[in-house]
Amino acid sequence: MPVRVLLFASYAEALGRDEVAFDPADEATIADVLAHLRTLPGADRLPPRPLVAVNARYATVTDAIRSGDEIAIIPPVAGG
Amino acid sequence: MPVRVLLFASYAEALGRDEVAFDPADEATIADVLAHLRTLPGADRLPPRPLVAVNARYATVTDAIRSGDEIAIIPPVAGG
Amino acid sequence: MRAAIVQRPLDAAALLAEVAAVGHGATTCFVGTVRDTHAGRHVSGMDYSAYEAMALHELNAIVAEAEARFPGAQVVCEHRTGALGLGEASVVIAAAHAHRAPAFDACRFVIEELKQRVPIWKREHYVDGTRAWVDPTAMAPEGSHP
Amino acid sequence: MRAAIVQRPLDAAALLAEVAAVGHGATTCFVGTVRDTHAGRHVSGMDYSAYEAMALHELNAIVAEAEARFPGAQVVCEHRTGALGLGEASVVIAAAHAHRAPAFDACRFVIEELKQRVPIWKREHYVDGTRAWVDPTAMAPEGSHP
Repeated sequence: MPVRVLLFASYAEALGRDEVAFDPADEATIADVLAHLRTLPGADRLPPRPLVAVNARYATVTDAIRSGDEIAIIPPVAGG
Repeated sequence: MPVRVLLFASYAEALGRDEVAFDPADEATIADVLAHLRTLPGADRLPPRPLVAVNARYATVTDAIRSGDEIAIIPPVAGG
Repeated sequence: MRAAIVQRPLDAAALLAEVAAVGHGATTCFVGTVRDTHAGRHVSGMDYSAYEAMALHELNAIVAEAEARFPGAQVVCEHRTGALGLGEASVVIAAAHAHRAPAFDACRFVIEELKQRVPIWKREHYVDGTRAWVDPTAMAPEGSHP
Repeated sequence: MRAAIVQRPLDAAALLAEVAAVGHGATTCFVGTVRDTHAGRHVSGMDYSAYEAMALHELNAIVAEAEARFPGAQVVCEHRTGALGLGEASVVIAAAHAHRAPAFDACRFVIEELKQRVPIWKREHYVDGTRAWVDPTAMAPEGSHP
């Protein structure tokens, strides 16, 4: 079952969409999600190590992902 | 011509009035005003070195006073 | 910049609006209110009095110093005198700046200086019917704020 | 404590009132507003967007951390998203405490943390018709506030 990969702000603009589906292999990590994103048009505008989140919590690229997870690639935050 | 000596808050309460007239000698200073105040009933409740002001500006006890000046004896401030 | 000693209720929103400007990205405010306890005693209200001409002079000087110390800051302060009930505001300060650090620092500067040098006094009324002048110089630091 | 991501105009006075209590002698607030210049460019407006579920979680966590770090503090924060015009408030924080130092520090803590970790983004619209996402990590520190 695929995970949802959410894109926001400048990253959504770069890839021309705000959501990507990804069907992870067993024992996949966020690094695998990023590797997949980098195959898409516009991904050259993503930084080498973007902030990432799993299920609305900050995570690290080595974190495992599970079926049904909501992964988010987080551009530099600019609230306030 | 006398100077006005203003008393406030706890000092006014101590001396039972909020204003005292004082007729200064030539070359009088604020120290002379304080010496006069200490002859009045209740003056034992004034501290040894109260804050003082001349014409609504902080001053020091060695400052000279002039006819018509408004002298103030300033209790510990507690604004805010 | 503007400072005032007033006898009416204070309006924090009005002071925030007064310093607002499209060049300001950050506005801070401080509201000091009458608290129900002080130094372990139950307070029922507070009388504020001032040497008004001098208090106004000192307050204006402090606001001007804040704007000089934090260039670009716009600061306004009103202090109320008279009889105040619990929770009523005795002082409101609003400070605006392009950036947040000087907006906070200017606001803080004003309240700290105000407490040091503006000739305003307060007499606490206690629930037990007694009352006393507040003397910050006689109190433990912990109990002397705000 | 309370945090919210909202799509309506913010009301600083309402947040000040929300944290008011007779045990609080000091209330502070911070209002962040859309500024007319940024990094030397003339700004005409700003679009704020958020990863809303996560932003709400982080904002609530920050407010809870502020109250834990400054025991006795009561803190509330609202951040607005959507299209904002010049001078409109994007964020309001109100913090109250018995004493003024923790009231200021709690308010400051929230805005500093918010800018570090709450997933909210803004796109500036310039007077010349162009627009750009704001990236605080790419700017000189001077231009990155507030």
